[in-house]
Amino acid sequence: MNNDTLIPKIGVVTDIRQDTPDVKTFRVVAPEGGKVFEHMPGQCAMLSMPGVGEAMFSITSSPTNKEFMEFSIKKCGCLTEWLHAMEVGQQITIRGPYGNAFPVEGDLKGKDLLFIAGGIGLAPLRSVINYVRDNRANYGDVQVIYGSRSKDDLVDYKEIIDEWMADPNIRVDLTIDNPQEGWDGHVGFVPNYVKELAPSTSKTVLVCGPPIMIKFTLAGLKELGFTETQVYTTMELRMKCGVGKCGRCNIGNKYVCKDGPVFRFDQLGELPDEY
Amino acid sequence: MLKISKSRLGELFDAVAAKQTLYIPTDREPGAAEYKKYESGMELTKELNTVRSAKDFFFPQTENLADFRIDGKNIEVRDIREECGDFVVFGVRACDARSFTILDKVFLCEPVDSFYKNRRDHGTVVTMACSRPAETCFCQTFGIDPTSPEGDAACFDDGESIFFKANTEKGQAFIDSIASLLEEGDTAKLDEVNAKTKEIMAKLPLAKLSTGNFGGDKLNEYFNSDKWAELSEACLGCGTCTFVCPTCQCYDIRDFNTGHGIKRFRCWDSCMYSDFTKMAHGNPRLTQLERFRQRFMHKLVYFPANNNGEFGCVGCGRCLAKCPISMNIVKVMKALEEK
Amino acid sequence: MQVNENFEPVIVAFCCNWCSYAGADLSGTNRLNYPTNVKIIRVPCSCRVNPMFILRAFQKGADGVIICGCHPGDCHYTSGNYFTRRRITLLYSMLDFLGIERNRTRLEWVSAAEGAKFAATMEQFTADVKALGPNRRLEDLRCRKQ
Amino acid sequence: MQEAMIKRAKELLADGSVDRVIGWKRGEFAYDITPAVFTSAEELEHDFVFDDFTAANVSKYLVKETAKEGKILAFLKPCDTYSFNQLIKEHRIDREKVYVVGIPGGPKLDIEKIKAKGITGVLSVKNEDYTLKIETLYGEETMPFSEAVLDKCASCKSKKHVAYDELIGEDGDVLESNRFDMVEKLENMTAQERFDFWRGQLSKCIRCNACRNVCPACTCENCVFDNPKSGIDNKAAADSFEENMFHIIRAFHVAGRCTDCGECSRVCPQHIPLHLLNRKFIKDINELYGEYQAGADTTSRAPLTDYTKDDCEPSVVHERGVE
Repeated sequence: MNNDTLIPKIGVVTDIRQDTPDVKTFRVVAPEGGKVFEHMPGQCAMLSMPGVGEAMFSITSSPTNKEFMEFSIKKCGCLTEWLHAMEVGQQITIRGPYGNAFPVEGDLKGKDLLFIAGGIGLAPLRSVINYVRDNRANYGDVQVIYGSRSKDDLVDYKEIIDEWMADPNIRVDLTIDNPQEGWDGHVGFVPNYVKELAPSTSKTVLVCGPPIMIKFTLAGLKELGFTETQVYTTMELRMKCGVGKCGRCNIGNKYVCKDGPVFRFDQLGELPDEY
Repeated sequence: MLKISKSRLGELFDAVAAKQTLYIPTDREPGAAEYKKYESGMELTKELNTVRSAKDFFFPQTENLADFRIDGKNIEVRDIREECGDFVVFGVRACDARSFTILDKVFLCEPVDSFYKNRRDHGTVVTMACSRPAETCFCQTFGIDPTSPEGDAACFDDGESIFFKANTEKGQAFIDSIASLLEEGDTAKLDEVNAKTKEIMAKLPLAKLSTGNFGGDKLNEYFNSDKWAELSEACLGCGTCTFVCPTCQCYDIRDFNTGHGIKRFRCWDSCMYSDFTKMAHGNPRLTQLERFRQRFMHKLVYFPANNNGEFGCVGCGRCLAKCPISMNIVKVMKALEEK
Repeated sequence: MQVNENFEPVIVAFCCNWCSYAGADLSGTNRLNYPTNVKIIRVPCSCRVNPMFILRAFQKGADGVIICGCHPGDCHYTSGNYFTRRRITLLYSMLDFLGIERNRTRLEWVSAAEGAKFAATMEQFTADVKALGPNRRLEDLRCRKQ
Repeated sequence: MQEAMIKRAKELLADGSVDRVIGWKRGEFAYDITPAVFTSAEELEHDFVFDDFTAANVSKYLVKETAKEGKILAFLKPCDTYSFNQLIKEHRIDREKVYVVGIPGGPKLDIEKIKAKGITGVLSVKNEDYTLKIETLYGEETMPFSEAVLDKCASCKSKKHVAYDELIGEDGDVLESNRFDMVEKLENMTAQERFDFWRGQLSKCIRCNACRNVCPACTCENCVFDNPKSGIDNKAAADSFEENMFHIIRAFHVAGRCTDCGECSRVCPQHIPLHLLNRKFIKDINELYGEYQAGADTTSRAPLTDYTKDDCEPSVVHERGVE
């Protein structure tokens, strides 16, 4: 019988990084080494610990990384608590890749890109940002606006400082919600910061973060003159199968696991407001 | 057409069961029929249809997807799939036969569900034309002709004999396998029976029900309808409609710790349940209104939107008969159509 | 009934922390023998035993379940075991109603001073369950040891 | 009766005594009646129905309804008033927000029993002197009223309203019922026979949760069977054990609180006689701890939250009936 996507493969956790007080990044490789499967930026995978639970997570590493996959996971439920408690060397099960991806080889090619992320919302965008950095010639101007509750809550802070900020080919603007000792950067919510920075409306925007942040960011972008067809986001709903069959992650007739998770705002606008 | 006298039906069943597993609808108790594995002497029910639909044969209520063994930090995944044995489901009604086409659209589209396909490949569906439709029947609303059911092979009952017609190669193979029991028969009486059934069909209380006002293009119109509050008001949030429905296909995946390993199960789930879309950080369908709306929008709008206008209902009438509070797709359609 | 001499039942004993568990301890310090089939689960009070615990024990492979608590009137929490008595009586009666063998379930009052009674009770209960054979009516086939 | 009820409801709506009315709404056929809330005279006039098929117990809806603003008029049959009282006792209903009009009880009809007689294509059902005249697509059929009565009505325990603000019609009495007959019959079987009986019944269960969701005693915000942390929240039984567990625990959780309204068996799509499990508990409670009727009052202590120092020991199970 052919492989069935519902029967998972084994992944070994080879590194665990504590990014923020409640976010850890897990590095996963196949038992024989290398990646368990290939993916495109924005796609997701089902991670599971049998007996504990199974859930969908976006793959935060770039496909250009040929050695491993990474997942940045916030502790918020049964499975994520278990994952946060595990040690390096632990095996988990993994299946995927699921969903569409950001159109990095399609509509985004040659465009000026603006990434806007809030908190753990950086996880799916990090994959795209690193993909773009590795294929820098294919894209125009690249700007990242990233904000979090505090300095400690900025996911992948080390990579942002050491690599992205050091990269002359992209611009990174960071902000935190409240003033904090040791922080001399911008203070304020992401949507307001976006308005302050007033990026050029020629850019294509990729936004991800808490629903409330997305809502206000979109409103802000519209005020600046952006249209819905310029803005992409990525969604998350409860999923069981990952292939559009178990029937729960739909928004209208679109399944987030299969038709998403990446949607353009004009596409989302045609769907009912149930997410 | 080839036929067999009804008095010899038992012989036919015995012959089929000698070669492969045969399931027939039989009476469990007065007024309640269910599919059972045929054993010699078992009689075909006189009920119009079974309480549970025939989807169980291809999409069972629970099934084991995989087993896991955990040893320290290591996990072993055991693929426990086995090639399914050949089987025949006899006496499926036209509505249920159509439901397989609908389930196929879900499970056989990429990526193919190998669990479903395995059973589908090995199962032969032998349908039975209806001659006594009930008041709850509305299969004609979905373009189904109960006097000429789909399925691999179709059977027709003229009161004295059962006639056989093949619709697919598998169906032809089934008829060939029992050919020695069949004889050529005259269908004049059968044509009369069918004509009479069609007369009844035209007189059914739900004969006028139409899907004309539904389909993929009605998404926002109906999603935002103010009828949902009233329609869902009495809904108990149970799964009766879902579980008796031949086309409901939502499922859940659960793990069970046996003490010496983990078994991963797939089981039916219902969008009517409060935890259907519950996540660690919230639930997009918080009240019964949203859950209720999802079920009917799925059948009447979302499914046709994704499947060239085909609806996710076959008009079998099970939910009409079984809903504890008698709320059902017919009432929903009629209410939504009222302007 | 045919008794399979090789069958060793799994007995789950829920023992209240204050009396029965101490009773079990005492039977140990007095070097009294009781069958190794008995797996003790300590609970703060016999009334902590949710009916679900009993069913789950059977599900996961127990052949008999016994609850031990302080004698009525001696409950560390004044009245816990009075509630236990009603609850467990009704539950056992229901299990009986569903056709589950009566001798698979028991409730005994064992005080901290009754080490001998604890050992004798376990001896007797294990023998009774052994006579019944493996639990088949209230087992979960998935949990059966292959 | 229906006319009198509509008239009274309209009066109470008109004079502002109540804002809403909960009752039953007409369906597509003669028998498919849905509990519904009415807010206007027109709606009542058009859709309100009270006939031989209005069996649904609407008291549980009052949990949701009394959480809303305003007062609601509830038409309660005698058996429904027991559930109502029990919910009051458990502080699930705000009594101040309900105006209860007691209405006569059954016996009500069970369409499934009519269909089990082989009568299909039912278009209308008329009761003429306790003979049912059933018009069908295939001609007219008749059957005795008594043979189509719901099980719960056939063993009615009481025609007395235990809670009401006003009555339409006469109040009745608590009845001598035969409701424990079947329980007794089962008790007198051997353990093997009982096991086979229940395995046969419970194996029909499809875990649709209709019994739980309709039950006026099952009002937990989050049921243990829906709680992932309980470890038993399986949606469908993968093993017969889970069927047993679900029904034992459900019956146990309502023991001493179940008023024997019979809704669980009425709504079961698979006709499992679930009420027998509840009645077994009721019978045991009556025999072992003294007669107790849940919902008969709003103040007494429930048998499982009470005890006496000389209660019987569980060994009583061994001393009764047949092993």
